Amino acid sequence: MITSETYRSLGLTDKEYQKILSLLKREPTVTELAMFAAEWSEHCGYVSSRNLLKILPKTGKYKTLIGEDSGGIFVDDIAIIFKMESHNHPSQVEPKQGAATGVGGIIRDIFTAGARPIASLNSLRFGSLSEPYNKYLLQGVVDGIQFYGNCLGVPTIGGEIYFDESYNGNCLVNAMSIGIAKKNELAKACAFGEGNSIMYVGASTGRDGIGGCSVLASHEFSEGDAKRPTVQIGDPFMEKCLIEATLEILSTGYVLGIKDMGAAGLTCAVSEMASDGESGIDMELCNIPLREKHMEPWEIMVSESQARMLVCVKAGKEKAIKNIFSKWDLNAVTIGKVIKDKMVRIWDNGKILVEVKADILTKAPIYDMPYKKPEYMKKINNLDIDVVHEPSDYNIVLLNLLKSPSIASKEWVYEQYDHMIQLNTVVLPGSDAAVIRLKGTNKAIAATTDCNSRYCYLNPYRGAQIAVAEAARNLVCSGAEPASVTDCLNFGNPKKPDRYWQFKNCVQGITDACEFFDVSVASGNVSFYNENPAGAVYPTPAIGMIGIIDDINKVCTQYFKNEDDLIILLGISLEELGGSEYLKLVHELVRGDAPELDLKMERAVQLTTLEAIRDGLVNSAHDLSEGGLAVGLAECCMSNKEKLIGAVVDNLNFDIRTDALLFGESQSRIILSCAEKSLNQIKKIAKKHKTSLQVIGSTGGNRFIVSNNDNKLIDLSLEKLQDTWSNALRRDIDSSN
Amino acid sequence: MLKAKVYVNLKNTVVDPQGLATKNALKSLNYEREIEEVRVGKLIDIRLDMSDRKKAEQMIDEMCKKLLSNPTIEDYSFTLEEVE
Amino acid sequence: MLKAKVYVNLKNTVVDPQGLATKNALKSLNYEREIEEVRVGKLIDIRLDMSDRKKAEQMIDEMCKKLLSNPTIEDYSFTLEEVE
Amino acid sequence: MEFLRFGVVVFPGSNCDHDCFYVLNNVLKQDVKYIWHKEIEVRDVDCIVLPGGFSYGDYLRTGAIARFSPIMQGVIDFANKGGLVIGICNGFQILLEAGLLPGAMLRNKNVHFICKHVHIKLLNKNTPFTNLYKKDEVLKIPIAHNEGNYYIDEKGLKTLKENNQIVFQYCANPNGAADNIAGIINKEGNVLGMMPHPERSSEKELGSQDGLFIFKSIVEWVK
Ligand SMILES: Nc1ncnc2c1ncn2[C@@H]1O[C@H](COP(=O)(O)OP(=O)(O)O)[C@@H](O)[C@H]1O
Ligand SMILES: [Mg+2]
Repeated sequence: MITSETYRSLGLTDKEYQKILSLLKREPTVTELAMFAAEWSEHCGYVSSRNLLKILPKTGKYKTLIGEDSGGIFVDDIAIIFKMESHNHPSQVEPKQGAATGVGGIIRDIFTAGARPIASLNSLRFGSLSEPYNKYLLQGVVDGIQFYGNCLGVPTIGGEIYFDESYNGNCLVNAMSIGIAKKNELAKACAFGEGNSIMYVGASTGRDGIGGCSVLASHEFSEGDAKRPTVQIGDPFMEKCLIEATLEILSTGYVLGIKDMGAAGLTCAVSEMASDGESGIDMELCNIPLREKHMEPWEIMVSESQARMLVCVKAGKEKAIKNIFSKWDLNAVTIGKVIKDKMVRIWDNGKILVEVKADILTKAPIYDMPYKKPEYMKKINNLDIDVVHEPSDYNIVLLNLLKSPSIASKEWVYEQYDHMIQLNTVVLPGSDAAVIRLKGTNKAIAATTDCNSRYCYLNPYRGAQIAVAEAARNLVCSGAEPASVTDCLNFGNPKKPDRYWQFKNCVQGITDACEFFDVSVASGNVSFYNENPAGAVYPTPAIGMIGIIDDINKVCTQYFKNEDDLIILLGISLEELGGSEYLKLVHELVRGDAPELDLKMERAVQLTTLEAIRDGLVNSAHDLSEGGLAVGLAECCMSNKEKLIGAVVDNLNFDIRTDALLFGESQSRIILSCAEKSLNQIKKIAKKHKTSLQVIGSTGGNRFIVSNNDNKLIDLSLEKLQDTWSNALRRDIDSSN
Repeated sequence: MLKAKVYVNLKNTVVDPQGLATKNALKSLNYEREIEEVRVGKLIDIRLDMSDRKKAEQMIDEMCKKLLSNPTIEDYSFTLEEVE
Repeated sequence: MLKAKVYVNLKNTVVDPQGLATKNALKSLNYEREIEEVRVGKLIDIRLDMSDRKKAEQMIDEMCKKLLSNPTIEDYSFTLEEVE
Repeated sequence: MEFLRFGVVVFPGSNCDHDCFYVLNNVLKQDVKYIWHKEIEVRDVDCIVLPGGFSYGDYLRTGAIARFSPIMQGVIDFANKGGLVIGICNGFQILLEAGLLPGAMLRNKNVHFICKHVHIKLLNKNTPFTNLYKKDEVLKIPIAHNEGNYYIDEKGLKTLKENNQIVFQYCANPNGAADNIAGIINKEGNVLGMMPHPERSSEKELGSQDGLFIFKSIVEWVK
C-alpha cells in the first residue's frame, strides 16, 4: 500500500499522485512510484520552467541542432556540441567532489552525443572571501575542476568567477563543455527497432544519490545508511576510459542510440530512450552490474552512480560492443531489448516490476507558476547620484578595484587548469575569450561565459540581455562572430512568485537579446532552489557563448602589443553608476538600475570591431565591463605578463562625473589599439556602422596615466598595477582570518 | 611533545576509485585470489608542542572536523602518543 | 579473513609539500603556537581472503615493496588483524 | 631510411598520446603508431614515446601502476638494447617508477597543478634528443603537472652531474625540483625524461616552436 506520506516525501503532490493512478488505472508498484517521482521532479521534468523555456530561440545565423541532452551548431561538415550545467548543491557541501562530478556529468553529455570533448569552461559564484568557508569552497571547487578536467585531458579554457554575499551558503558551480564531431557521426539518445539490444555500459551501480528516495526502504535504516551522502567521488580515470570506449563503439556503426545515466539514472535513460525512439524497452534487472549487496529494484532504478550509459545496439552486434569495452576494462552487458509496444517493462529475476507506457513517465506535468514583481526593487532601483561623494584619490580607488576578487586576475585559478592539452588553444585564458583552433581547417572557435548577476538583481530583464550582449562582445574582441548560446539559469525557489518573476524576466531578456543578435540557444539547464536563510541568490542566468573565427590568422587578444599605438574607445560613456563594482566597493551600495543597453548600438560597436580585426587593422581589442574604463585600460596594459605596456590617456574630454567616467559600467564599449596609419580606415568602418569613436590616448612607457581636461586623475607604475591585480586572489586565499 | 596520528578514510558507503585502481593493480600482480578489497585513505602525522593530553585531544578533534576531513564523505580517527 | 593496514610515509629526509601546506592551513586556523610539524602519508586498508597470518605478512610486505611504496622516497609499515 | 618509426605507448589514462601522435605525424611527417599497454613486446620502432597524462588516474602514486603494465617489460628490454625512449611528464614519472631513470617525483611545492609556459635551459646538447639545439639555449615550453618536484638524494645528484645527465634546468624553479631539474637522461644516453611538454611547443600558432627540435633531433640522430 502506498500512503500519502510516502508519495509526498518523494516530492509528488496529491494531484500528481491522482494523475498517476488515473493513468495507470491501478496503484503503482514501489519501483514505479520511485520512477514517476524521479521523472516528474523539477530536475528531470523541468515542471516549473518548461513553459517559459519554450520561448528561447531555436534558430539563428548558424544552423542549430537541439539534441535530446545537448545541442550545437553546424559549421561546414563539423558539428559543435556544447552545453552548460549546474552542480551547485553538491559543491556547497563537498566542493572538490561536487565540482569534479559536475564537470564529469557535463562532459558525458557531450560525448554521448558522439562528439569528442575539446574544451571546458565554467561559471562560478561564491560568497565573500572574508568568510573562511567561502575560501574553502573556492579552493575546493577549483581543485575539483582541475582534478577532473586535467585527468580527462580536456582543456579548461575559460570561465568567470564572482564573489558576492548573496551566495553565502549557496555557491554556484556551472560547468560548460564543448565537443566536436563530423556531422554524420552524431549519436541519438533514443532506442528503436524491435529486437535490438539494450546494453548497460560503464561503471557498476551502487546506492549513490538515492537520498530523496530512501523513504521507500522498507527496513529501518541502520546507522551508516541513514547518513548516506548524496555527494559522490569523481573518477576521471574511469570516465577517460569511457570516452575512448564510447567514441570507439560509435564509430562501428552498430550503435543506434546512446544515453548517459545522469539525474534519475536508469529510470531517466530507459524511459526517455524509449519515448524519444517511439518504442518500448523490455529489460531484466538481474544482469545489471552492482557494486553493493542487496540492492532493491527501486534503488537500482534511481541510483545516480557515475560513469554509466545505456546503449541501443543492432541485434547481433552485442559482442563487438562488449569487446571494445573489455579492452578498456569496462562493463558492457545486455540487459534488455527494444519492443514494439511503447512500454517500459522491467523484470527482476523473471518477476514483473514495472509496466508503464514510456511517455506517461516522460511527459511530466507542466505548471504555470504565479509571479510577482519583487518588493525590493522599488526600494533599491532609485539611486540619488548626488549623495554619492566623489573620492579624492582615484589611484587608490583603481587599486582597490583591481584588488577586488571579482575583478582581480584569475591567473591563480586558470594556472591550475590544463588549458593547453589537445594542442588547440590559440588564445589562452587571460583574454576576453579563449580561442581553440579546429585542426584540419582554417577555422577556430571562441568561447566565453558571462553574467553580471548584480545587474540581474537590479533589473532581471536587462541584466539578462546584458549577459548575452557582454558574452557576444567578448567573442567579438577575439575576432569571432557570435554564433550560439547555452545557458545555465540559477534561481531561488520557483514557488515563490517574486523569484519566479526574476526567472521569467531573465528568460525573456535572453530570448530578446539572442533574437536580436540572431544567435540560437542550443542547450541549457535550470537550477532552482538556490537559497540561503537570508533569501535567494542573485538571479544568475549564466550565459555560455561560442563564436566562430573563419580565418585563424585573424585572431585578436586584449592586451596592448606595441609602444606608440593609438588607443581608441568605441561606444559612449554615460553618467551611470547603478550596479557598478565601484558603487558596491567604495560606497557599499547595491542600488540603482542596471546600466543602459541599446542593442542597436551594441551591434554597431561589435560590427565595427569585428570588421577592423578582420581587416587586420587593430592590434588589440578589449571590452569594458566591471570596473569600467579605468580597469579595462589597466588590463590592456598588464594582462600580458611577458610584456607590460604603459598608456597615456589624455584625451577624454567627457562632460560627466569623474567617477562615472573612470569606473562607471556603461555597456557597448570596446577599447582598440592600432598603429597610427590604420586610424583612418578604422574611422571609416566606424562611420559606416554609425559607431561613436574617439582616440583617447596612446600606448607606451611604464606608467598608466589618465587625465581629463589636463587634470591628472590616475598615475601609477605598471609594476604596482600588475602586482596588485595579479596577486590579489592568491593573497586573499593565503591570508589568515 | 605529543604526536597525533590521524587516519582519514572515505566512508564505507562511498566508492573509492583510488582503492579500486589499486586493487586491480594488485590483482594483476598475481594476488588475484587473495585480495578482497582495497581502500586508500590519508595518514596525517602532527607533532604538537604541548603536553596537556586532554587539550591536545580536543584540539585534534577540532582540526579533523574543520580541515583534515569532510564529514560528508569521510570518517576520521586518531591516536595520541608522547614523543620527544 | 585478514585485514592489513598499511602505512606509507615520506622518509624523514624528504620534504613533504603537502604536509607543509596542511601545517600552514592549520596555523591559519589559529593553531599557530601548538603545531610543530605535519606530515601527510597514506593509509591503505587491504582485506585479504586468507587466514594464514605468516603467509599474509609475507605477501603484504611484497606488495609494499613492489607497488604500494616507492623506496626512494617512502617508508612503510603495516599491521594485520583478524576480521570477519 | 625515409621515415623514422615512432611508437607512442597508450596506457589507460594517457591523455597526451594524441598530441604526440599529431606532432610526430602531422607536423614532423614521420611514421607513428600507437602501442597499446597490454602488448608485451615493442616491435618495429626506432623510438618509444611515453606520453603525458594520468595513467591509471595517477592513483596511489604517479606512474606507479603503469609501471606494471605488460608493455613496460618490453620498454625496458628495448631501452636495455639501446633503443631511444623519451618520457614526457607522466612518461617521465613512469620511467622513474620503472627504474630506467634515477630519482622520484614529489608533489609540486605549492601543492597545486601548474599549467603555464616556462623557460628551461639546455645543459647537455650531446644527446640523441638535443643535438639540434645551440649550446646553453633557453627554450620556452609549457609545463602541466601536479608532481614535477624532482627528488634525488645528494649522492644521486652528484652522479647525475658528473655524468652530464641533467639535460634541462628550469630558469625559474616552478615546482621545487632539486637543482631546478626539468629533464634528465640515463647514463647510457638513450632514455630521456622531461616534465615540460615539447609537443605543446611545436607549432607557431601555439606560441612556441622550441620543443619541436627535440623530435627533430631524434630524427637527425637516427638517420
Ligand atoms: N573560473 C575560471 N576558469 C578559467 N578561467 C577563468 C575563470 N575565471 C576567469 N577566467 C579567465 O580570466 C579572464 C578574465 O575573466 P573575466 O574577468 O571574467 O573577463 P570578462 O570581464 O572579459 O568577461 C578570462 O580569460 C577568463 O576566461
Ligand atoms: Mg571581457
